[in-house]
Amino acid sequence: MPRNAMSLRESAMPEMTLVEALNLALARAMADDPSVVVLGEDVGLNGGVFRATVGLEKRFGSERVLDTPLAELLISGLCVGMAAQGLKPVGEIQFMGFIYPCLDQLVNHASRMRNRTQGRLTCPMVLRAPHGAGIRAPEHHSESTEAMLAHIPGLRVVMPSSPESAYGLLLAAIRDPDPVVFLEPTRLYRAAKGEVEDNGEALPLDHAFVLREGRDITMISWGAALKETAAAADALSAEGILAEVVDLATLKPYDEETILSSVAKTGRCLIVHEAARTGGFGAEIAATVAEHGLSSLLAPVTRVTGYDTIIPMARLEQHYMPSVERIVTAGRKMCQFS
Amino acid sequence: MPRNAMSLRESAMPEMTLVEALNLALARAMADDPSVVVLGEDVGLNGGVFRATVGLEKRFGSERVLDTPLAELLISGLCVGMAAQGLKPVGEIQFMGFIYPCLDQLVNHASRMRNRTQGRLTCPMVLRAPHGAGIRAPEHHSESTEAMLAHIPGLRVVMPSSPESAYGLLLAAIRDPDPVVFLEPTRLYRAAKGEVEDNGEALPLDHAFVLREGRDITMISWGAALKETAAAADALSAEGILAEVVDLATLKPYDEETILSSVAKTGRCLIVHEAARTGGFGAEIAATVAEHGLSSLLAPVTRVTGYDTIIPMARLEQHYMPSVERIVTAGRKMCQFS
Amino acid sequence: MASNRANQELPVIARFEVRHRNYLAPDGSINRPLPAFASDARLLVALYRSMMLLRLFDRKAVALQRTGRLGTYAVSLGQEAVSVGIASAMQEEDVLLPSYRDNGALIWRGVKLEEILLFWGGDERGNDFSGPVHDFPFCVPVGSQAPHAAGVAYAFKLRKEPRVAVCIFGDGATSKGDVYEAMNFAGVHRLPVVFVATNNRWAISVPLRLQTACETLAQKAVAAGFTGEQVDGNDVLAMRAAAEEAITAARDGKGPRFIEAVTYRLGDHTTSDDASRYRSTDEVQACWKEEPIARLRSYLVGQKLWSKADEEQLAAECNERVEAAVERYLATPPRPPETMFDHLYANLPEAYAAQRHELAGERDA
Amino acid sequence: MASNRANQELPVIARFEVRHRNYLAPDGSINRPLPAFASDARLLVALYRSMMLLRLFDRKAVALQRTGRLGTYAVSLGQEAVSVGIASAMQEEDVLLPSYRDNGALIWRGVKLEEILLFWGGDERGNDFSGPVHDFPFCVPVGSQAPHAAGVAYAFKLRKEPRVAVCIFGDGATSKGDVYEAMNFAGVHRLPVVFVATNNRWAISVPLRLQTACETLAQKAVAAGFTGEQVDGNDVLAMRAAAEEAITAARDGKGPRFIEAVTYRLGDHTTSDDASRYRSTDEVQACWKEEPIARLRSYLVGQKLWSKADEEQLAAECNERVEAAVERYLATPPRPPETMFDHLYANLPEAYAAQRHELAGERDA
Ligand SMILES: Cc1ncc(C[n+]2csc(CCOP(=O)(O)OP(=O)(O)O)c2C)c(N)n1
Ligand SMILES: Cc1ncc(C[n+]2csc(CCOP(=O)(O)OP(=O)(O)O)c2C)c(N)n1
Ligand SMILES: [Mg+2]
Ligand SMILES: [Mg+2]
Repeated sequence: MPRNAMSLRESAMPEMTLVEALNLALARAMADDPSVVVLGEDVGLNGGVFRATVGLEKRFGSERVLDTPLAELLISGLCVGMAAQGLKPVGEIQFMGFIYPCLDQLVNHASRMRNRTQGRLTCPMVLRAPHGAGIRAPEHHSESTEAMLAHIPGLRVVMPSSPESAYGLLLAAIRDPDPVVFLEPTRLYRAAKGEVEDNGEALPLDHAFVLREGRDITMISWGAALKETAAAADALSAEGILAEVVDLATLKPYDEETILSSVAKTGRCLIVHEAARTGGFGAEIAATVAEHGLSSLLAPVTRVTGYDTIIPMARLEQHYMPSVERIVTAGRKMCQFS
Repeated sequence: MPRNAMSLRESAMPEMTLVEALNLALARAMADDPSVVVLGEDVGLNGGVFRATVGLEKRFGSERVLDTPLAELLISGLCVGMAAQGLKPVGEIQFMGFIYPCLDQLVNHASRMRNRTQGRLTCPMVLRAPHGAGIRAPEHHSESTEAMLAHIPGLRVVMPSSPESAYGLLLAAIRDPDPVVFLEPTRLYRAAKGEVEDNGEALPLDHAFVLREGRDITMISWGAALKETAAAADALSAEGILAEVVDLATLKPYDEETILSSVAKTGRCLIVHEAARTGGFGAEIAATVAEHGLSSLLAPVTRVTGYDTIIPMARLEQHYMPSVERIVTAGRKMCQFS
Repeated sequence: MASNRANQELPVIARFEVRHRNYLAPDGSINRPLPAFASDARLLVALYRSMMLLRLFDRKAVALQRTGRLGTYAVSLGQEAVSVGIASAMQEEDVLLPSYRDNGALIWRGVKLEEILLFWGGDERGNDFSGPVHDFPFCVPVGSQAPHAAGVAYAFKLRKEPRVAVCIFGDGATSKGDVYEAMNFAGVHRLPVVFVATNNRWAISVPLRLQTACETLAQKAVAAGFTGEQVDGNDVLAMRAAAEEAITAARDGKGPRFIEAVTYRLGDHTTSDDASRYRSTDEVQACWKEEPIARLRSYLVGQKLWSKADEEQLAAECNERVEAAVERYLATPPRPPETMFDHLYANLPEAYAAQRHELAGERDA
Repeated sequence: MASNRANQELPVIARFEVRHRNYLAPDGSINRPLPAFASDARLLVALYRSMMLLRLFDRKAVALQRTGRLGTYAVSLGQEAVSVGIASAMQEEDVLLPSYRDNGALIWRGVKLEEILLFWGGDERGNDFSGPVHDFPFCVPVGSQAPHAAGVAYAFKLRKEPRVAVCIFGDGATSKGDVYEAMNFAGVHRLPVVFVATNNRWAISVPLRLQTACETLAQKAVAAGFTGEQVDGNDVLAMRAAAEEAITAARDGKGPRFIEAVTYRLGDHTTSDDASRYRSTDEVQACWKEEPIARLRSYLVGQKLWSKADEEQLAAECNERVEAAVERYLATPPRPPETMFDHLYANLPEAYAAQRHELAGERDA
């Protein structure tokens, strides 16, 4: 897929949802490579609570598509052990709010197995989890704490935003020889549709994708929030403000070059993420621009983010997440700045 | 203590080490308030592996100074339960590298107990842990991952850098009605000395402290790295560059105002931290300056940090941590910028 | 096998056993002498009424969810005896640490139906409930409340208060290290805490045999150094008796206990689940024969403590109570958006006041 | 008490027991018929030599630490029989997952002494060792390697390889949820894995009674649905026999086993510790009478398999081997700073190449 060709827009051809694209990628990876193993709670017969693994157990057997006991620490630790033995485990954490028990394994083992053994043992594992709010889910089901993970050296953090990128990036994550946390946008699982060819082609990791070229402002986002970001770009274009939309896609390590060159062109950097603002990954992008792109800035770097509070339950969640309106307002203000 | 009076320098009067100051604060807090309970591995008879709790068990009894089983998740979870019952638990995690099993409790419970119950239950707990490298400790004993914690709404993250701030901030943390993670600079435990009066006075939380006033450049740091930052400021002053040194002290929530007004004065912002660069808390400071202090900047915001790799074991750790030389070089370069 | 024989010749240095408790057979007949409280007819009727209210409330909640007026909801269908039986043995000053499926216990302890609806409707005010002020809210991250229970019990012990923490979780939760760590600690300090595993044989789609190789969950307590008992969780008398015994022992300083309540989840896991994907109708049908409400009803009717008229009146009462609660729930407007910052900290730090302002639409920059 | 009596009348539905294994008494006499391998004199001598090498190596490592030439170090003093006994029962193709105190096992499996010194000297190259390539390095975060062991064993089972994962950890580690979760999973899938808890009665300063209320650690396996056995960890024959039996059973598809090895840490926790702060000399002195090396020596001497001359020759050999390793260790210069980026990822991402450059002092902008 050409670097700039991805889009959240609908196509005229038959489409599939983002979660179906993930399922397709998993099936493809398992068919291609017998060392790929899927494990997690309810991933077997039930096909995952979001149906991402549906059909896999039937096709590949319950030894390769494994319902684990209810224990996230275990899931991540099993992945480390399996990976060190040459399997390619793809663990599923049912919601990102339950990923925290995995952090010890991710920080102390998965991310440093290769480095601490000087390459003797490696950790080619993927840990998948849905992130983000917007589906009126219960408490603890709406987390976007990717920044905590993107701070961990040795790990990769990947966040697709469309069916196409979900397919290509998941294949890339599974084939990658190092550990990848793969965070999927819950509210786009079924809402995002696109044409996905099951061609087995992986997308590159550590590449940001320019979803839309622009002139006046660079809007950088990832995961679920790209939906509102793209809509805001549409709205701004109606006002004559041409926004360049960048899908960061891989947060760790991330593609500084694409960001800096886009900001060099537009002179404005607007970052949108659903996570709480303070210490969110938007800070890293802003810092990079402040360090290496300062001279090209025509307006202050701006972040539109979730608020610095506990993400509220369903009744208020829409007020928490960055809305199209908040993004448009911020973008407009930046373009009026001089 | 006046806001600007703290110093890492030696005083002419009798001194105590940073870890002794912590011990003093713990003893004071326990004497003042019978609901304060200390718990952790080896905190009892052994007085803690760094001796921070020495003497407390003898004085306050083993029910209030409690050796727990070897289980960090448990320690943090016990704190939540105790705190909800009106105790003021002070948990000790032996090294920051072992704090990750606590994250689930910190994110999903401690930080949101008050908010999710709308104030019905609260969580006045403190979780102490030593952070940072530089004492030739074994693997996993040199972590500085404060950024992961400082992203969590509802939590406070406090990092003292001197005996005085250790005493005053720990008292503040224990008295605070909300959960606080308190990260202590391992390599300053005994190396940092200062005069500490046991007057029971807490320092304010969410306040940054200007340790040294300056004109040309603002140097912001926290925790262990303040030692090298202060030394770099000395070295720069010998070259005629007057650095203002800010001890961030509380990372969550942090004192934007002090940072922005200092940068407004000096026009230059240099951030120093020991943690890995990408997604470190320096990014948040840089982002804030890029958002709200852009117009005053005379040079790009600059971060001098640990490298984006696994912190190496003893033989290379000195090369990993920000050295005085790296800080001086960066500061000098910023002041030459125009 | 030689090596096995060798092992069998080694001396035994420790022995453990798990006992099973049941009084009422599925048809309401009695299997063994009843506990003392069973002579209190009012109590038995109260237990019955409470289970019935829960079942009718659940039915209504599902209807609300299906019509878009409630979020995801987890019914107790078939498990009513567990949470009701446990709660009925607690004192007001004890502390309950429930999981998300323990409505029965919350209601028994005074939480209002509309508060439960508010929670599942996505409003944090449901957690600021009318039950005992120190009771914990529903715990969604499975098993993570177990260490809290140990902490609460430690506080009781430290302050020499004769109170007990009661922590309820599912069979799935017994696979979590949280639960094990908490139980092990409770054992060390002989804390006044009772752990209850509601073994409904499924954790969403994962059957018990994939959760653990243990023949009973009760034996999990062996690893924590105290006693576990298996109880027929469809027999509310057994639940109440086991809970009473365990809570009394804990209150008397005799340390923690573990109760495995064997029951069955007759409904879907939650309203987001479709259990027919992973288990057979036959299995569910068979378990309907064991369910707790019919069982107690048979007993009460047999004892002439309950009549058809009572049943009709109860249904009417319950429905009325439920409808009134639903009305109050639906009439509760969402709180203003900026209140999401309230109770974030005791005092909102300056750093976030601006964000609260922005949310309030008071951008008076 | 009435309620207790009531409970005692309930039917027992499951029973468990823990057995204890010992052959050699502290004086080297025999308590029960020896296992078959004990007739292999060369093996017995090899076990003895290995324990002795470990003890002398430890002594030297401490001396290096005291003189600033090694970092923190954890001796095996008094526990030599555990790691040596276990490793001696493993096949090369099995996978060892040790904790930081299991030098005995690593050395038996071919890790060079200088590699161990490199690790404790603060050099990651010590983990790229000469032992079996799939063996795990020392695990410092206590208990966190247990889930890896289950994952490794799962891979063996999936690929139908007749290999076994062997995971060793301390009594402290048995309090960690990691260990429990891993054991529980191993039980479910009857994985080829053996868990060994080295119960040296202390976790730094925390005595066993504050770690758990269990009378044996072996009973922890009851919660995972398989068998645990308590072994005299100062009797290398018992350790070897128990390990052999457990590993063979695991290899034969009979599922996991748990071994509690009861021993005593005669030394400080590590060179950073001062055990006299928290335990009495009397306790330590008493335990010296139980230690494993003298015990096996007495037996060997009694069997005329070992002489004073052998002993002297062994000491000389070991010292020579240790000194040579120390020399090689001290002669190994630190690796260049920029290599801290090597093996961070399979291919260093562009994003970090500049940092590596900076470190290399090759700032060619
Ligand atoms: C830590 C955690 N992991 C996953 C989930 C998602 N989840 C919710 S309920 C559930 C199954 C729980 O099973 P069990 O403990 O048996 O309780 P039951 O629902 O049967 O009452 C799962 C996996 C969760 N809430 N918390
Ligand atoms: C998770 C974790 N917490 C704390 C520590 C610090 N620590 C190192 S060893 C130790 C005690 C371990 O005791 P035990 O498991 O009995 O092993 P032993 O040292 O006695 O061999 C502690 C607390 C650690 N390494 N890992
Ligand atoms: Mg269940
Ligand atoms: Mg020990």
